[in-house]
Amino acid sequence: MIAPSASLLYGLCGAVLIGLGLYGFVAHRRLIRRVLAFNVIGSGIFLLFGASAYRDPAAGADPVPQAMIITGIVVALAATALALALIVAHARLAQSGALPEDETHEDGSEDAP
Amino acid sequence: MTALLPVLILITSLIPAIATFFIAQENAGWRNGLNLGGALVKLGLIVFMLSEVAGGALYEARLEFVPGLYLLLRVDALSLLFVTLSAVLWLLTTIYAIAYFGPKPDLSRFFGFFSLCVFATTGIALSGTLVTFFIFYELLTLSTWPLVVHKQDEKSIAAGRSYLFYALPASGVLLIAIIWLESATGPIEFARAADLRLLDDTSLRIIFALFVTGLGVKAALVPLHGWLPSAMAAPAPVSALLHAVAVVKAGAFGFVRVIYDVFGISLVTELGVGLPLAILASVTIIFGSLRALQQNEIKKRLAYSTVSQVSYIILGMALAGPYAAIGGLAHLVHQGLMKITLFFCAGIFDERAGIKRIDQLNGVGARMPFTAVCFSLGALGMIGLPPLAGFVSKIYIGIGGIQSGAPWVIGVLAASTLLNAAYFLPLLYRIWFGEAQDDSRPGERPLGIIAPAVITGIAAIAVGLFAGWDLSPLAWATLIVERDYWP
Amino acid sequence: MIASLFDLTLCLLILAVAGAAVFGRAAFMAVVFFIVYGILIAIAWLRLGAIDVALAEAAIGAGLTGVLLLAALSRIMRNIDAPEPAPVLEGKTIATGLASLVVTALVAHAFLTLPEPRGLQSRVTANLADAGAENPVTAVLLNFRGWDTLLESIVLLAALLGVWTLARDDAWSGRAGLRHVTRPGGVLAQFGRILPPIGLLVGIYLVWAGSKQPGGAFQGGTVLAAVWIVTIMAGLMQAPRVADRALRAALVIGPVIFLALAVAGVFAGAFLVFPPAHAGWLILAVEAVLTLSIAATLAMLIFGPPEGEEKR
Amino acid sequence: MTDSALSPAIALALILTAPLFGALAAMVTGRRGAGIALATMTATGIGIVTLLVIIAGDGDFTLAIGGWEPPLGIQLRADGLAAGFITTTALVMGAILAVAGKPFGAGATERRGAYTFWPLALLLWGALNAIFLSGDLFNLYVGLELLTLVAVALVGIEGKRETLAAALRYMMFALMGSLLYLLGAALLYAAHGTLDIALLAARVGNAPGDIVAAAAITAGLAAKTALFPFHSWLPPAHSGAPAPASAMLSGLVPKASFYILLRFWFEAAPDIAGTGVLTLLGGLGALAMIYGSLLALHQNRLKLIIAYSTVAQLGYLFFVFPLAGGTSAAQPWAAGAWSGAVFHALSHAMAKASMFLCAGLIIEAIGHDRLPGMKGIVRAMPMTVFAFALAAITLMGLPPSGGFTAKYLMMTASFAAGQPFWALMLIVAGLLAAAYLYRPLALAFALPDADAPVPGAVSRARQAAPLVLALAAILLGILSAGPFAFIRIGRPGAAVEGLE
Repeated sequence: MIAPSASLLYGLCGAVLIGLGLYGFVAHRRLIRRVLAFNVIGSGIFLLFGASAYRDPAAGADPVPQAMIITGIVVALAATALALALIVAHARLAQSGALPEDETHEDGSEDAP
Repeated sequence: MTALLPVLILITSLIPAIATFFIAQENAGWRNGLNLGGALVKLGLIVFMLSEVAGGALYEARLEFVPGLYLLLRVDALSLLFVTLSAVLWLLTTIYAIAYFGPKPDLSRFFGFFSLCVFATTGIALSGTLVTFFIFYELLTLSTWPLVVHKQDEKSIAAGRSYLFYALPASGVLLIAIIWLESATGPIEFARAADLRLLDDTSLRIIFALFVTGLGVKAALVPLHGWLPSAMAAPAPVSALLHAVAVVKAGAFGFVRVIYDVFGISLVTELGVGLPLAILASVTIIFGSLRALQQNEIKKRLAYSTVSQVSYIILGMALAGPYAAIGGLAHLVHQGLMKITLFFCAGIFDERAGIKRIDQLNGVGARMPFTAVCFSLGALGMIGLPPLAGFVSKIYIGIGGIQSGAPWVIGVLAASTLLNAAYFLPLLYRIWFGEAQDDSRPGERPLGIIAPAVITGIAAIAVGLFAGWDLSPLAWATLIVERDYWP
Repeated sequence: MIASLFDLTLCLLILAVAGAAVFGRAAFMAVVFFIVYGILIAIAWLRLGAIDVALAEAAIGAGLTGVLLLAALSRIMRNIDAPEPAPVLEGKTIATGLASLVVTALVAHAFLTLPEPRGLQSRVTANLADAGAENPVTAVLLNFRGWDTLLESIVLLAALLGVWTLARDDAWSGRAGLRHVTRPGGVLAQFGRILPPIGLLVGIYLVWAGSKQPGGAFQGGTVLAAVWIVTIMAGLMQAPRVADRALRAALVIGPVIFLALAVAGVFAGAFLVFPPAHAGWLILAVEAVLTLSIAATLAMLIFGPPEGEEKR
Repeated sequence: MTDSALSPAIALALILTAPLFGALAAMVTGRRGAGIALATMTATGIGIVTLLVIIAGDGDFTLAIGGWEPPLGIQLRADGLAAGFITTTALVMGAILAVAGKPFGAGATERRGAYTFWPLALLLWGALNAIFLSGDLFNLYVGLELLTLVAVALVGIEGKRETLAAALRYMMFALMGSLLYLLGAALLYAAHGTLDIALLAARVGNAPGDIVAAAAITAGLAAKTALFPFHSWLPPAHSGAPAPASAMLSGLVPKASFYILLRFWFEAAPDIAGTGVLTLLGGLGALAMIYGSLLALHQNRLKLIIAYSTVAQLGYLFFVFPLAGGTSAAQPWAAGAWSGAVFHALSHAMAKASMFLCAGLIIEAIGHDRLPGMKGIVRAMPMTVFAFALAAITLMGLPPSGGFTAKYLMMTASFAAGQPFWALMLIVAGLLAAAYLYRPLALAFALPDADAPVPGAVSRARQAAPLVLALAAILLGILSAGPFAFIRIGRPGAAVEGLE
């Protein structure tokens, strides 16, 4: 049996993941990196949620959050798929992997097509 | 029946308004029939109600929206005064407009909005609560705009813009005043004195000022009058509507309601807000006359004359005494009759002879005798030549001024009379004694264009000459004041 | 009992890999790290006693999402994998970092101060007998919160429709995705011959087992989708046309039957009710058709919109 | 089982599933989208009428899905508020789909745009209905995601570079919003073991977890409602989509996230609300109102004006938070800001959808939506211009429209609560709306240039659709007594007593 403090550990890990992903989501200009960061935040939230559902070892893991998390994972996948397809289609027309307002060409290293 | 009548009176304008929009341009017969029919039916209903209300009957109709927000139509002597005026003038203006436009385009749009304006005005007249008043007041603003821009040229569009630029903020101010008041007292019905004392004096004074601002635009109170002269770009029937049937009258009527039925004479006196308003009205009277003097265009001169004349009504109300009130109320009708005559005639001059400026009037008396006579009657009435209508109003307001301890009003009236004479007499001189530039005789036809002018011209004399008659505007104003305000 | 050293190591590893995925300069490496990250998270789920979630995370979170990211990356960048510009320590970056720290702190604080757990374990167990599935997670997914799952299966279709709106107009009648050419006899082709039978078995087992043990429509559907994708990439099959009626029928059959069952339930007592007497086979049936639709949808999501011949 | 127990379930089942069935059918059949939409409308319409009759007669009710009561299962709740939004949505969708038949009509072969539009539109409808009826925060999350993905897809449906950029920008905000909402929901479940709104109401307190959760949910939903400063995605997204899609996106979609906010603050967590956060929300709304209006004034394309107007109009929905309460409940005539906000949301939905449909018809007639091109359009399409003007009256909050009723209710509450600032903002908002809507209207009424191309013909039947919507928005004002009483059926206690 896993210790309650382990659920604590994973929960805190989830909290840090949320922060990490948040930083990536805001700081990155390339959309594909932002989508990746979105998935990191998402799994961080799920981990936090799952850990909270496992705080009572006597009762075992609460299946309801697990079901919600599975639903959440699928929903996140759907969103990721659409976002990525949009990014690809946009990049094909705009020759850029970033939104117009985020484009930088100072060092020429921002997404080439 | 008591709830049905006011609704019926409203519907007589609403149905033509809505139906006209769907009538094809070519179908003049239906359109004219509908609008004239509506006006006639309405007049019939009013005549019936006049006799009933004189006998003390009361009509009420109510439509609930949400708590605190309901429409109340209520017919009292004051609303009948206004509704009668607008109904009579609507009929005459419709006849005039049909003849004036002839086969011009977009007439279904014009008459649709015209009837809608009258519907709104009727609603204003019959309003039993502040909110009802406001709703119809806004409707009037909106339905007037398409009429002002009817010609669709740049000048009209600019006039329309200027109109909305003044009118919409004013509505906002009015709404704030109403809701501020009602959030403390509950819905305010004209017939039931609300306890305004729930608010402190300062708030009440601010609210009164907000009312003056909100109503002042339509009533063309200086400095809120700017839209009225530029609205001259609109066709003559629209001018008649703005100056006599509906718009400025709605503003003036609002002053009557606010001073007498919302605040009440005693509170206006206690708060000391009557005097500043009287002074503002006096300034407007003098300023409008001075500006009128500077205008070369006939319609512009008439417009500034309206700015000046409407403030007689407000002055009469602000003095808060019975005689002044009678004078002001009577002037509501008198000014309407005289001013509509003048605008009818100005429209005929323009449409039939191309006369727009004052210097073109030379010798027109011989060329267009009917129009010239009517125009002269209206002008002399405006100046206040005894015993014409303008004189009657001024006398009453003057006596009222003395009664209310403001004898300086006599001075204002005298100065105004002199100025009126100064800007109208030169016109009359040119018409009758000027050297005609050409001798053509433009036809004063068809009958539909000249008859309304003749009728209103005669009426303008009659209301002065027969002011003592039981059903004269003066007598009716006296009835209102004696029965409702100084019982 | 204290968390084991394993848990601590795993957490640190997760954070390190996530950091690499977020901060890494090269996008390709970031995606690779993300896939590793997904697998580590799946292990964490095992440690948290959530085997169903672990399966879903491995198959969908790490697997499919990773494939999608890689595919998108290759389509955007082709040959160029330009590194991100070196991070500059400007005001905005610092502010973002601080904000992220604050969020982490707030969330951690909220987590640490959670009141006593009031989980629904006992309620789920108490009603499990009537739910038609022995695996409590499946019972929640399909029965207790079946409406969520029904909507979620439609969310996938919505995403697919969204992807399809991005097709080229002139390619609409064509096959989904870019046309692939695989060397006959190559590794992929060999792989593609071996994998499908095994994959099919695994996928079907996952669905069937899902009612008693961990597994279910989403996990099974993912495996089936993977099988299909590999088969097509191996050149053994061609990707379907988006206008293909059979494909479209396969896409919607799961949600349609689930919806029909939901409506039929009204006459059997409630919206979306599984009568206890029939719940077992009904749930299995719904799972079966859902698996088919999910597999088809996921595969089509990976293929992407019809793009015609690659023009470069 | 008696009939009286059966019919509520049938009504809800029709409302929830008919649009989804329709969407799936349209996805399979390809070129029959318009016909399927009609069938969907009929079925949903029957469900809605039944629902209205039931609620008006027997009051609000709840329905546990699958017979599983919360906290184990999901509970649907059908009250006046839900039914009001559902009815309005159906009306708006009906008009939109009637107009969309032509631009997205079936050709000889299946085309990408014409194919994808119908299932997306019907899914959007299904998602909205699911949201309006749901009583569970996680179920709302799934519904919201469905709605968002569909909305993003509709933004990008034209496939042009700018519209794809707009869709992507929207997507980024939406993704962030979803995550924040999800975080909040997760924390709430972790603390209270349920996400059922009614059960949460009794359990949510002032623990740190609850406060973080409420903040995250609010921020996430605000991003999806385009509240200032999360508004930048909205104008390009709403103006870039084809007009029927814009009408849904602007009229309906942001209302869903606002609706959840309303449910959350007034029903799930009424006890957390402090003056500070309420004033903050209202203040952001005021900023959105001013910012959106000023930008609308500076646009030269009709659809952009309408889109920026949405930013402004959504802004003053948020006045409900500082206003819904105070002393107004003690005063019999002050009906409260809550009803005002709901009225505003409903009338804005109809008026804004009508406006976008008008814009679409104008684009069909003249080929673009640049303002100067609209000169004199009134003679060619008087019905459309009239509809636009009526919709404008609602947006300006002039009587007798539903917008006026909303404004009156909110202003009265504002003065009664001793916070006249919001009333002044409402007046300013109305004037600014008049200013930015005046330009297209005045141009429409001007004389056309002599060399202007002759506008193409648009059938009267299609011009009627936006007119019906605009008239409905006006009628909501004239006949407000019925709707006013109706939306209060099952109205939560907090909305009556105020948040404080």
